[in-house]
Amino acid sequence: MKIATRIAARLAKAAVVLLAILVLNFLLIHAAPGDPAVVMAGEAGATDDVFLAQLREKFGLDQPLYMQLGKYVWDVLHLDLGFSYRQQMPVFDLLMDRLPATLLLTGSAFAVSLILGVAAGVLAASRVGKWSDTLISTVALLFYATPLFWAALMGVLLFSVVLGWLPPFGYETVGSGFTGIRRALDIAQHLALPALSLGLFFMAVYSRMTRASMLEVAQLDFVKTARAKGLSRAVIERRHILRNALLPIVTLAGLQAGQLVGGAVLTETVFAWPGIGRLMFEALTQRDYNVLLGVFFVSAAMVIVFNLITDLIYGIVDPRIRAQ
Amino acid sequence: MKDFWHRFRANKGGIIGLALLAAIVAVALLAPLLFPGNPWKMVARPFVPPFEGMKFPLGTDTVGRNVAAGLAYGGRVSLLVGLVSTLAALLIGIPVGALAGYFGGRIDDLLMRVTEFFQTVPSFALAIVIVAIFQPSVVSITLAIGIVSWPPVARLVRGEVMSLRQREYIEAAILQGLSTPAIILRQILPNAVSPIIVMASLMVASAILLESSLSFLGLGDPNLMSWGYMIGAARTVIRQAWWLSLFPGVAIVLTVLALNLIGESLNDALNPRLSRRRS
Amino acid sequence: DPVAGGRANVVIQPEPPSLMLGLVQNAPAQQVAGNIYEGLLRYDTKLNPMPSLAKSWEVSDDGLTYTFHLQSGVTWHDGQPFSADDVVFSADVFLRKTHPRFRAVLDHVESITAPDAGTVVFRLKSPFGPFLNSFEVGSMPIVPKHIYEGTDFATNPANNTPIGTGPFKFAEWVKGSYIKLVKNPDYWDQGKPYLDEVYWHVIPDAASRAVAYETGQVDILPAGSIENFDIDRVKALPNTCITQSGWEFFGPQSWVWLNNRQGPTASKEFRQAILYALDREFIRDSLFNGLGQIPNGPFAGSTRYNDTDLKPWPYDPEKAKALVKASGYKGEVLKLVPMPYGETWMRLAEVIKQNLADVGIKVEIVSTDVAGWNQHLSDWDYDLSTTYLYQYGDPALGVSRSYVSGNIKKGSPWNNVEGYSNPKVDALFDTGAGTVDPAERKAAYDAVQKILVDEVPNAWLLDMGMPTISRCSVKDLVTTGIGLNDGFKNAWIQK
Amino acid sequence: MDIEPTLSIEHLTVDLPEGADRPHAIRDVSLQLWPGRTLCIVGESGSGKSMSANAVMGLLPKGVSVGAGRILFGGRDITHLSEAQYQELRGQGIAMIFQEPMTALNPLMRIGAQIAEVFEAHGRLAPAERAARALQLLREVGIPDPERAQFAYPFQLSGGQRQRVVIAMALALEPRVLIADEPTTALDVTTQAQILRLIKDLQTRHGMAVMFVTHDFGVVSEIADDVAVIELGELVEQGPAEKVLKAPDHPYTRRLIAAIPTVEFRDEPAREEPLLRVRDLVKEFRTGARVVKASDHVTLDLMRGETLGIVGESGSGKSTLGRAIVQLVTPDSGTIEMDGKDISHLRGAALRAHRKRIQMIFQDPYASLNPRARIGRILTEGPIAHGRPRAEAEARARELLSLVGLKASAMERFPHEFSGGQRQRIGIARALALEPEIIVADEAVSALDVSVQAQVLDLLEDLKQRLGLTLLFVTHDLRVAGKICDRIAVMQKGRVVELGSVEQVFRAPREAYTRSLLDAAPGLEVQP
Ligand SMILES: Nc1ncnc2c1ncn2[C@@H]1O[C@H](COP(=O)(O)OP(=O)(O)OP(=O)(O)O)[C@@H](O)[C@H]1O
Ligand SMILES: Nc1ncnc2c1ncn2[C@@H]1O[C@H](COP(=O)(O)OP(=O)(O)OP(=O)(O)O)[C@@H](O)[C@H]1O
Ligand SMILES: [Mg+2]
Ligand SMILES: [Mg+2]
Repeated sequence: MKIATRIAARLAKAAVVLLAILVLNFLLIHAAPGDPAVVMAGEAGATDDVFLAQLREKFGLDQPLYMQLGKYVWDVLHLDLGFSYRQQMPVFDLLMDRLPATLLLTGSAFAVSLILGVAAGVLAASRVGKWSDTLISTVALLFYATPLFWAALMGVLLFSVVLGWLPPFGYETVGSGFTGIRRALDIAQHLALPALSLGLFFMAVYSRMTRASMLEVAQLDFVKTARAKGLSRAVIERRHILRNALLPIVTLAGLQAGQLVGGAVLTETVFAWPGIGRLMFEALTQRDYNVLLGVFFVSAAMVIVFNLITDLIYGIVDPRIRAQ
Repeated sequence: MKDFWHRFRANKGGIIGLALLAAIVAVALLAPLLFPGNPWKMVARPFVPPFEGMKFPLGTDTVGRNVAAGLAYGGRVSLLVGLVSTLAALLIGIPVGALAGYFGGRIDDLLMRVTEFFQTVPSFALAIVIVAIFQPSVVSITLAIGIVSWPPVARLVRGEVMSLRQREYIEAAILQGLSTPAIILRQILPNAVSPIIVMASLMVASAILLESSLSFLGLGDPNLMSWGYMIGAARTVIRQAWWLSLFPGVAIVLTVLALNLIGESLNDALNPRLSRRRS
Repeated sequence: DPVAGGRANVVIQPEPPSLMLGLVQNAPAQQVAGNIYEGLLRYDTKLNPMPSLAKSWEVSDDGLTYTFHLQSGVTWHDGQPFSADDVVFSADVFLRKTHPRFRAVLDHVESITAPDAGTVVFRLKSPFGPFLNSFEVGSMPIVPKHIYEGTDFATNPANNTPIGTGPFKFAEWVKGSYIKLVKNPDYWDQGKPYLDEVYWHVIPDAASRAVAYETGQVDILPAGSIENFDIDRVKALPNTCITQSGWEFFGPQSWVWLNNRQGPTASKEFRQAILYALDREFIRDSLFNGLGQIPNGPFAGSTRYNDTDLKPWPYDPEKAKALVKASGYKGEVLKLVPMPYGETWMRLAEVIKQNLADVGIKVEIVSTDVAGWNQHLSDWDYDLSTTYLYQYGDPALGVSRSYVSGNIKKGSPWNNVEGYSNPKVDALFDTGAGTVDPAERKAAYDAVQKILVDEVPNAWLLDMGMPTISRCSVKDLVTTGIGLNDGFKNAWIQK
Repeated sequence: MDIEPTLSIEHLTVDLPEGADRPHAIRDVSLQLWPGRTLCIVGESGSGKSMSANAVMGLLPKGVSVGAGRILFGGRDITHLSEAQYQELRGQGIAMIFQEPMTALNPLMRIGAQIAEVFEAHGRLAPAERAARALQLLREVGIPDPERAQFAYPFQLSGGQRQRVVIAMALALEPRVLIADEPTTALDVTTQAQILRLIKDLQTRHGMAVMFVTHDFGVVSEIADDVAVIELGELVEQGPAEKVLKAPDHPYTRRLIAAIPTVEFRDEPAREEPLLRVRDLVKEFRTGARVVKASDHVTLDLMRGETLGIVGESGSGKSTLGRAIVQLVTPDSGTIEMDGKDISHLRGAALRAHRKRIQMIFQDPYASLNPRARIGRILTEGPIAHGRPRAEAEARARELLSLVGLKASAMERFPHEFSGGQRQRIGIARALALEPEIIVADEAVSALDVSVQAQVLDLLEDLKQRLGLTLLFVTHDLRVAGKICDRIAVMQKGRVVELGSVEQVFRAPREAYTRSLLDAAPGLEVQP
């Protein structure tokens, strides 16, 4: 009961933020120089006034800005994200087309980075000061300092071009006609490089954070209590230190899971991944306002959803939060 | 101070980072002396491989520009953008965080909503949009990076201020009749400076990464040579001329690495939990 | 001999917004949809008209009446019969509303009629020299009347499943990924096409496109789909053929826009200085991989009436410096707004900047995306810019638009953006367009070229070489002057 | 005695890492723990009490190690055991309780499980029995409603209850030695008394040897059989409690015992007009759904020139009252009048101007001085904010420093360059800098060692006389209150339940609550 009201309150707050995002983004994006009608006219290879006027009318650009904004907000409130004239389809459908690819990419990058990162961090923390700690910490630091796009490029160079192990880009082998498990495997192959290069950075983040958090928790009083009980190191590490050390990681993971959705622009561009990050970048260069706004809207909504999920998980992990 | 330096020195990584950064800064500052003229000048035939002669130790690029010169000048841009955008982020984040943390209540609520707003919009995407809107230039890039990176500062400062505000010496200052601005500026903020410095050093690193990502996407300042630009431009010739993407990439990694090492050492040296022990 | 069967994998870049060619005519849309829709004519590499939906045609002696006889047995992809009514509807109703370039042609047209189901007659108001060049599929795609009549063209749901008469039918479009066309079994040209299906792969990154070819994922790289730097390496791969043919009709020419209205570029000496200062050979060789010709004037080499006797402008920085001085240039910083069409064009801007710096001209590059660039040009907010434009084989279609004063209008990056205005030039272009007599036309255009080359309204860079790269086993890919835009009609794959 | 000691520390030296304030935490210390007896280790902060305890447990912090000597337990030297051997020993041979009950338990584990874990660690009992035994232990240490409590998380228990859980864990395997490092310092007097009783009780029942670390002589007198006194790592005196407390040999011990505050009854000063009147003061705190009445219609008068003590258990609202008077908290209702003027509704500049009339001395000498400000600035910025010229303020600051017994050169130094007692003097000087009429001292000496505490109390008394100050003295320590106050107000749950002269409150408490406080205060002796 109480949880339900809390979620409702959070959602209400989130809705306000979302609405603010909508309005501000709308104004921001419309502040961009470049008239979408001119862009489309430009692409057509020729223009005249009639054509521009037609396009403007089609986009609703002949209306004053506040009218456009009002209409947009009104439509969004009715779950209508508008129409992409550039792509000739409703924005909502477009996003739903692209979202699965993004979720697959970022989801697997997220899972891989979280699992490997935390594992590496735990290993490093339990060997603190030894060579394996130094190795893990150094590698993590290196990953941390490496620009994502550069890692992606080098990955393609090595694994696709030189070694030929993995496909360099794309979501699946086009026109292969694969179905079922064969198709899943094919997609997995395509997924490997982008997910890995996207995950590297976060893996580094998680391992560093896990290590630091573990070491910090190890200083806490209750760990001393646990040692005074005569518990073995392994049990102390697993049962007492790790569980407590995971709390800040849950927060971070939640924050990042949300950001990942909108944050894969670079990876999607390098790997020709048909997700919404790339869609966003294309929409920006084409001044496809509705799509751009839609992407922002969806990714912001994702952030909010993930924050909510984080809160819930946090509540499960930490009884203190649950009781509040 | 001596104490601080002592603790800082205790961390080998910090010293390595400092030396590395000093070297990078030196090269960047001395670029006009090392490579007179400008880095855009086409000085030789395109695609001279590296290590072939003393003249172009790191080779030349697609149109015959000296890669070494590009690296040196690129360092200036990266460091400058990193530094200034971090300052911009601090300039936004510190006041917001300080006000929210000190006054709490409704002001806190409002400011945190705004912060939340900026954290809810995917930051890289927002940076792209901002740069595209204002057209790519150092100013817009720096601004964009500043705008998307202040929320963590605000949150950090808010937390620090909130906890410092409860400290007895702040209450003492209130009782002494000091004005609110004086308390925030002279009592609270100086004591929040350590974590801010640590965060700032790491922010410079991520700003450099962000700048390079933007440049890579073609959203760099076209009049300034930068590492991200070099990689972005080299990407299409990665097969013919591996060195064109490798060297600037390594430069970024080293700079970011150095800053991170320094940041970590600073953290060790400035962290009050480690530096002041009370039993 | 051609054998039937097989599949072509082609790169498409960027992803077209729509395949309804009547609504969208940008280059990628033409490349894909040119195989779905058809025009009345095609053009060979010498720009001579060839039959397409029209099997034959006559022009009256006064040059005012054009009569087209249509192929028989043509059906739309949905099985409906094709007739002259479709042509009249397309030209007179649909394209008039949607196709700005064709609308300009329609200005010369008095009436379009279909005396019978197999004949269409165009009557002109006055003679229009290049009229016969206006019937290619991108310039005048024929769309199905039975689907569009009486509807709102832009929102007609059929736009998502385009229906044409062409050799291939639309099958599937996974946005962001690929477009699939399949063989039209009922194609009017018996036995064609040979291929079973054509996949157009959307790969947004140029380097990835090159890799796609290398790893065998695609077989055909249309011009512009990989970076010029990659051409040499890709070209050298086994079983790889390259051709520069197939672009004669478009004849793209690249130049530097010079804002004639204001600033230093308003001075003729200064503009001439720029043309002397640009090292165009270096630009061609290092940026465009040695492809293309350096033009001597505003007419591309493949465009009719190109004056081959014009004196070339050499690279001469010293002369440029002198002219800069003579122009009274005081060190103003010029704003260069480069065309953001990929790395080559960015490099080009950097080289231009450096070339000009070498003769003492200060340039600042303003970086924008496509939209911003369009805006800058449409608003005349620039000093220098780069571009390339198609010439459609005829000066009246593709050249005059950039130089006649009647075309100085804000709002388009494709007209007389530089703001050059010379009544003599206007008159000569009018003369050239308003007659069908080749000799008369040549005289007018020769005179125009003399004037323009002296006044340098724009700094012509390059008649662009447009290489199409493909596996050698793909035969007869480029057979006409519009190349890939209707390329798969004849193409076949050697087993 | 011919029985063997359970545990014997022989010539133990514990080395500190380089850069510490001294080379050894303890040096050449020898102690014996006997079955059924409690050895109290006393000494001032930093003297090495905890290190001795930790050394026995093998839980010395990083960088700190046993330099010399032996610790004999069950006949073998345990100073050089491997980690695995120590694990074996901890919990079943020797168990330990720590000072901070609030943080000594894993916040994410149910307490029943945390107790059962001890059996698991040593492979005792079948898994099913462990929970049952844990429940039994909870019952034994007196946790209310143990059936429910075993599934509680630590945050759901009070400090005293948590300490009981820790004790239950320590006793789970009936160890032969129990080490308690200040186990009650963080607790209320009443809770402390319960815990002390519990430990004593369990000790007799199980016949353990107990090593009890404390700095509080009251606690020592309550539970010690034997006492060892440590000064700066050196054992200066040890022996039976009677002997050490009543007839100490070593001057350090004597000094420590002399510094214990003793209750002094003084004549109530002639009643004057009250300087400050608190009327019906109400302050509620809301955290989530919980509402705490920190101040519940408090009414009292503060007479000019008197010292009024506020005593009561933790959370009874003492600080809230003090802070409301200095206007660090805004009351929900009620008034505070000074010289007949309501001051509780002053805001902005008027409030800032008023502030100089009432000042405060804070509890924590470390936390109440801005670590980045020189003493000079700390002492002058208040007066300067009130419009004094800088030079004058600085001259005054130097006077104040000498008044509180510090050299004028202190002006140039930073707080961390002073000891705790010195810092508290600086805090007092700061409070005096604005020449206030009233000073509120909130636990002003609670964080100090007894000897320092005595000095600071003397100083306060002296200043009060010389400057004619009025003092509101908030403390939880009845002995301190008894030593310095004229009158005492006893608070419970936000209300003042008793208010009277020290003599009346101590000798003839009217309220049962006051009596229970007096009874629980360890070592409080009131001459009847
Ligand atoms: N981890 C550590 N590293 C270095 N020195 C330490 C460490 N812990 C304590 N010390 C030092 O060891 C000495 C003895 O400390 P210990 O904790 O035993 O004091 P204590 O008597 O328990 O004091 P308190 O009453 O304040 O708890 C002190 O000088 C202290 O500064
Ligand atoms: N800022 C606050 N927010 C919420 N609750 C508070 C706040 N300050 C005090 N309380 C609550 O008010 C009650 C009285 O607190 P107060 O600090 O006055 O007690 P105290 O008698 O000084 O206790 P102690 O001896 O522990 O210092 C406590 O229950 C406390 O938890
Ligand atoms: Mg201790
Ligand atoms: Mg208190």
